[in-house]
Amino acid sequence: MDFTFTEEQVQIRDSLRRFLTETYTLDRRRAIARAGTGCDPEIWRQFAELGILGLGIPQPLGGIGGDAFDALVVMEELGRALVIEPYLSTALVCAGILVRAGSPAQQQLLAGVATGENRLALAHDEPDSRWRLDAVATRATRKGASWVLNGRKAMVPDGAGADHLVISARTESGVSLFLVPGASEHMTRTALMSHDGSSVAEITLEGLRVPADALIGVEGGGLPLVEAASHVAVAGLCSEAVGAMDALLALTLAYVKTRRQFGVPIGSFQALQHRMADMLLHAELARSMSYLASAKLGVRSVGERRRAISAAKFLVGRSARLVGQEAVQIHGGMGVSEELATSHYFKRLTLINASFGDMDHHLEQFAAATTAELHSAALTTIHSTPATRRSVPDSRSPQARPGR
Amino acid sequence: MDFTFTEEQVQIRDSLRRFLTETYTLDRRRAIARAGTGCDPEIWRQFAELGILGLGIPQPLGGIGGDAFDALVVMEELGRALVIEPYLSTALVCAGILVRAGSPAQQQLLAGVATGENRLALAHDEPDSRWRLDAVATRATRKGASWVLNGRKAMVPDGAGADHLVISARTESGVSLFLVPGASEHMTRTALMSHDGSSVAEITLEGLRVPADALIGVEGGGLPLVEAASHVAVAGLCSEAVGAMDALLALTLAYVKTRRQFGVPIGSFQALQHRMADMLLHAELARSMSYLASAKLGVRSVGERRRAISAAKFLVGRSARLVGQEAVQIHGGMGVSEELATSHYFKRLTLINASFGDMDHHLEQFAAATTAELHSAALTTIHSTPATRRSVPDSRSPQARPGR
Amino acid sequence: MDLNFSAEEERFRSEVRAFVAAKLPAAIRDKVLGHKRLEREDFLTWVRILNTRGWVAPSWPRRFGGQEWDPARQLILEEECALAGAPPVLSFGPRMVAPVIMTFGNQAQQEYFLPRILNGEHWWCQGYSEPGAGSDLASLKTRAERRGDTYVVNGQKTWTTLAQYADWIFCLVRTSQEGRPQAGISFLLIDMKSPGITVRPIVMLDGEHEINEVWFDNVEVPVANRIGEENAGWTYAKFLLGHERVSNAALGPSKRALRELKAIAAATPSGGGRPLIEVPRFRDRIAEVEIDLMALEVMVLRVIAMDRERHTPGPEASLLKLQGSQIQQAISALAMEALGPYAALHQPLALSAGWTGSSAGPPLGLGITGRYFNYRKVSIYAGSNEIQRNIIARHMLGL
Amino acid sequence: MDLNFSAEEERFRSEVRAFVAAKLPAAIRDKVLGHKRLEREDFLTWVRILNTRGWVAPSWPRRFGGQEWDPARQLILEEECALAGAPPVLSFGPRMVAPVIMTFGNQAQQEYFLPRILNGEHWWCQGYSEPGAGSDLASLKTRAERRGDTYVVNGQKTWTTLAQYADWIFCLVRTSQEGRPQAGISFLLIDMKSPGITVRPIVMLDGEHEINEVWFDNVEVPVANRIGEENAGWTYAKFLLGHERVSNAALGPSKRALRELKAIAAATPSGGGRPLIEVPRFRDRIAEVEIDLMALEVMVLRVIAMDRERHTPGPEASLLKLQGSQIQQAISALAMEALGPYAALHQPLALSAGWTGSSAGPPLGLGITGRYFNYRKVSIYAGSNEIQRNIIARHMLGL
Repeated sequence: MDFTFTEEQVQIRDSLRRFLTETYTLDRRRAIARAGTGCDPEIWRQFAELGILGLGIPQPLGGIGGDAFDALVVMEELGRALVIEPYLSTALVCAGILVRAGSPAQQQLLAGVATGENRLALAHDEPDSRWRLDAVATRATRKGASWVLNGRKAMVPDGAGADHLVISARTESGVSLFLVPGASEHMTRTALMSHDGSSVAEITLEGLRVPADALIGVEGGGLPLVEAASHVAVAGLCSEAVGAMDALLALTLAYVKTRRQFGVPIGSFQALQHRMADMLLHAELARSMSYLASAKLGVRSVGERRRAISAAKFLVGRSARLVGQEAVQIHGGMGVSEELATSHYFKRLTLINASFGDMDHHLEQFAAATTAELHSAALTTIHSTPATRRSVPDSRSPQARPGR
Repeated sequence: MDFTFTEEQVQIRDSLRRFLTETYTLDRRRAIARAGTGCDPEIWRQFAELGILGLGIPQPLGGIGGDAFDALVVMEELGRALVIEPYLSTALVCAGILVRAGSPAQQQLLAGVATGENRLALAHDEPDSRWRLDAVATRATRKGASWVLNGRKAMVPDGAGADHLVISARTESGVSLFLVPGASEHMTRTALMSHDGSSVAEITLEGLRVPADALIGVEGGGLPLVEAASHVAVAGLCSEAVGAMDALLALTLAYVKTRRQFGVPIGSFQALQHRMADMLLHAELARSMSYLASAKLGVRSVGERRRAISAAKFLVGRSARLVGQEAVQIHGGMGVSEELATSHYFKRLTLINASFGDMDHHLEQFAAATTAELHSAALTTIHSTPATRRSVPDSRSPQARPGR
Repeated sequence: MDLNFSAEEERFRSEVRAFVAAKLPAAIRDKVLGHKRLEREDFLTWVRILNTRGWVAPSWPRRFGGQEWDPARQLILEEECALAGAPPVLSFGPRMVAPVIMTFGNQAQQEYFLPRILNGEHWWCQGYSEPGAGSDLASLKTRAERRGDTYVVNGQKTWTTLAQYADWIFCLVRTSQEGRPQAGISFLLIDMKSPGITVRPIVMLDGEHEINEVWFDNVEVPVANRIGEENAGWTYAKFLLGHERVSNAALGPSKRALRELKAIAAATPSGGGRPLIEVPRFRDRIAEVEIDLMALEVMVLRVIAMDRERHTPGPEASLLKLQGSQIQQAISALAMEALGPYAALHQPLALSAGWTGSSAGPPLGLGITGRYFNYRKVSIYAGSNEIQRNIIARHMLGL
Repeated sequence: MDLNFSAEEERFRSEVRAFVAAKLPAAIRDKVLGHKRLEREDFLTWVRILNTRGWVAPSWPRRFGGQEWDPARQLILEEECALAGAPPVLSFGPRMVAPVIMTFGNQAQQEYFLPRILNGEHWWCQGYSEPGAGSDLASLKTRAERRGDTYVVNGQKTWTTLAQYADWIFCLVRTSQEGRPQAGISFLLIDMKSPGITVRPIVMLDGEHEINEVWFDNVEVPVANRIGEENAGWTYAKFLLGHERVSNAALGPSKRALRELKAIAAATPSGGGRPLIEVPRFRDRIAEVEIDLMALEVMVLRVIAMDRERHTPGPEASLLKLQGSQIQQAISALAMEALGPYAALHQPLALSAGWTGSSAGPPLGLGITGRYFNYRKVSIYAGSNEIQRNIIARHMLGL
């Protein structure tokens, strides 16, 4: 057991935090949101320079390699600074899919991801899928040496701005993934704004034709890849939420220590003190679960991974709601104005809950994954069976560090 | 609209409260509980004298008649005084069944109920029924001019002490009710203690033979009678809970005003003040719903009645849990001792929730009853349709006052 | 004990329903039900329509143009209007400043201002809160210096709802530094067109412009526009806060929101072939808030009855505000959750009246998340829920 | 970052598991798992068994008979014992008074008392709370007057857990009225067989006798039984309260209770042919508390790691106590709810060791509701949750 971060992780954290504190001000963020693209080229370039864009990519593929806790450190900082940029989508989720299953030709893109030249987006969810990974209605049919894709993809993070898309579609043997250039004929990408300032896209595929080598991995093998990617996304979102909660709690503390009412700082009111104690408790529970989620990303047992991921997303969502709502309430009128960062944290925390499955969704997933082990004699909560207790990094997973 | 009680109701309330305050002390209550019968003959005699035992029985049948709000007034006082005696079971639930559907011969018992000579108990629930009214596995088969009953009844309030039982059993045409003397051969009544000091019974029927005229109402017509009786019971329990919450809140207020810590009364701590404000809010919401439940007892529409009854039981259960738990917590060590009334109120409030359907049960019932009206254009919550808006007393209901 | 409205009241409900069905312009109704932005003229159009029946402020005394309705009728009117999708009649004029003018104003003030509230000529806004004086109102700093027949007002008010539309503002200002903070406050009526007034928008967390800062830079206000005595404004301010009872429960708006929530949940596929409204855990939560709304409705009726009996409003209004705001927030949260991933969509352009394009996402989704964000305000404004709990503890529990 | 126990620790877990499986008497295990009353001898038997392995207080320093375990090992031991149905090793001796004796006691006290804690010869109880001094401990009134080599103690302690079994009590007593209330307190070790001590049972809300009043009527206590300096007892008392960390989270007991809850819900018909555990709304609630327990476990490990790194316990223990007690209460409530109508059954006779009859109601139902009632205590004792929130606000938030 060891809850310390490595020296490298501390370095990443400190340099990223310094950069974001100096550069990523609330006004800069507002400007990025107003631009509607959800990504500032200058910020993105600096991300590349800081090395974080290559964190999910092994060195031989042009990245710098990194494990789940490196990603956790970065995501916490992005959450703390309310970063809009599609880091998670490109550098962890999509890069992870290509690292794991991309052909050598496809993996050539990854060097560009690390340098910031290429952005990738995962076009998987559909209008009626409501976070169910297997609800893919988009179809890909073989036409000679090509595939022809028809369907609709919904709420794709960075879907309009990405240079390449990973698109899921149902083929004869199941769900398959395709790597497609962002600017393709017979594909319409409509950029939409999210309440948190980021950009999402609705994508319509009407006879989009892609070559046979656009297939990622084997035909019908898409679902496990998407599930693994969604687990990476959830762990990342949990860490982001933890960073955001840290910052929001600090803002709220600073506010109650200076804001005076009836002649005293409002932080001296016991009713507020007790509620802020609960905010801290829930923020710390969330941190605990974000650690657990990242720790479990690499275990072999899918059931164990699902349990931890869904437990973390549920609990973090609950904490995020409590901490966000209470922070706004304690700020009073200032909390509902756009002027302070408070409301922006609140909104981002709210939307994290609606991203990659909300509390209800993950409670359902957790309960389903748990039912099976009902009759096991000695139930332990973190560790489901002795055989899977050690987190053995999967050599194919994006968390492995082949370069080190 | 009128939220005042009649002069008669105020009289009932005042005289009953005076009697209980003087007589039904916590020590007296302890003694009654210790005796294990759940009913003190002297108290019961006085109930008869106060006239409350005849409240659910029309004058021509030997009672004094009364409506749902008379019953509400009495139940609130019984709740306030933590009365163990099986008043609800005999005087409202079972008397109501006989008033509504009993044969003239069976109704002869009612005069004895009003005078306190006869106690009745409803033996309906079974070991696996979990409050579902239609889950009757006990069977009654015709044998010549008799019925033979076999089965098990569970958690029957006052089941061991009652002079007569109303037993439900499945016959060829559905669920039927039978009126059976308490001391019958081939029936075993095991008295058990409840955590609130009252007496419940497990009842085993092994070839219990009853004559044809033991049938209450028509064969197969038992379920609507049991449902109406359960609605009376729920409304009564809601009122009882409101009385208990009133008393518990008053106890807690008195405690925080006198108990000192760190040199000041603990009632001056804002965190406690805010929690007690919530206790009051929830107690008042419960009172509102207990009024609604009683008001709806007499409406013709079964759907409207079910909705109101389940809504009330759910909300009152939620209030009772919050008020009970908070009262104990605020009392600290004193709250978990048997010495103060606090813990007894808490226990009774807890068990009211488990009686005639808990929160989950009634939320399910409510949602089911509500789904149908989904597409109605203008939803109003209290009033489901204009046609059923006025509570028209059902002349067959125990709430009607034929004698006036 | 009788929880029903009288036959007379039920007839009145039908009358209101028919009136609103006939007279509410469809364009306005569609904006309200579709969560689109309402403009000044939308509110005022509806006020003028209501005024044809004397329904803008029917609870006013007859001598001021009212009909002396009791709160039950007022409740029925508000509820039916809300359910049908009418814009709210804002409280600032009819239910906030008007009772103050009626009770403490002079005849000239009554004759000038009251009719103009009824006919929609004057839009009022409220100048209570300041940057340093929210819940602790007595610490306000905006000051008015007397110069002959004129006050010169300097300072800043904030959180001023829809001040951008307002013709008049009623203000608490400091006219004396002596004594307790409450002692030196006066109550002024100020023409928003006065030189020296600047209205600066405060963008709210949903991106909308609903509240403002109002700055006063040597604004001259005739002494004739002072209500009652100088330095006695705290009394009038408290009187005003003691009003606003039934509306605080937000019964009508919450019923409309519940109806909408059910419609959204019924139209939302949950996977597995069932609409979301049939998924037990979601259905349970809708059921719980519906039950809460039933209880709140009975509470409102009880409080109306209590007030009627004792002829004066009691502290129970705080229970209504507290629970009413919690229900509003609960419903708005459920509606947002029902949208699932689409909760993230922000389409500010589609909220405008001029918008002709189609919005993305589910048909009933527009404005739902924005409302969730916006509704954080309901537990903060008009006396935060912390203040309400303080009032309950002090005035109902004696703590 | 590594959330796993080491291979060494996992081997140790297997060792504990095997030991408990082999050595825990079935009769005692059945009482624990069946919620039956435990008697003095049940606790002590298990202490003696543990002592054969040096596992009564293995975190003690070696020179006092301990093994200097770190908290992780202690956690594993406690968890495995709890899961297997062993009685708890009560804190009063090994984890409360012992650290005080080790740190502030003299050699004679250490040599006399410590071995007798390990071998189960001395059962300790805690004399802190008084009727007027619960959360506000410094206001205690029990006084000790010095007469030569003896203190004469008069007063009353209360909420004294299992004092009816105890051989010794450690007490805070007032030895001076001067200065701040904290300044005049001393820490005495008192033989429960001393003349003048009366133990009076306090029946708890579940009808059980677990706590007591302890009365002191001119009880003579040798000055040699005072810990450290006269009037310096407050320091020792606070030191003691700063201990008790991992156990406060109640991880092991809650895991056992969760396992039991699932067993009850799986055995309970819900109607419609499904067991209760498959009813979504009930299954959801079990899932939520299971997730809470996962988070609490990681929190415990984090706090252990923090303490290890800074070599001193921090205020995070309050988070563990707060959340640990809430989880205990949540699980006990769910288990009671699972029983449905049978939650009402009270069968005190069936809780006795001597009982040979069968109990009524569902097989796993015995003692479940009693535990729900009894567990209201866990948010009250050992520093109420209000006190914990005060500590968090002051020491972690700087408020």
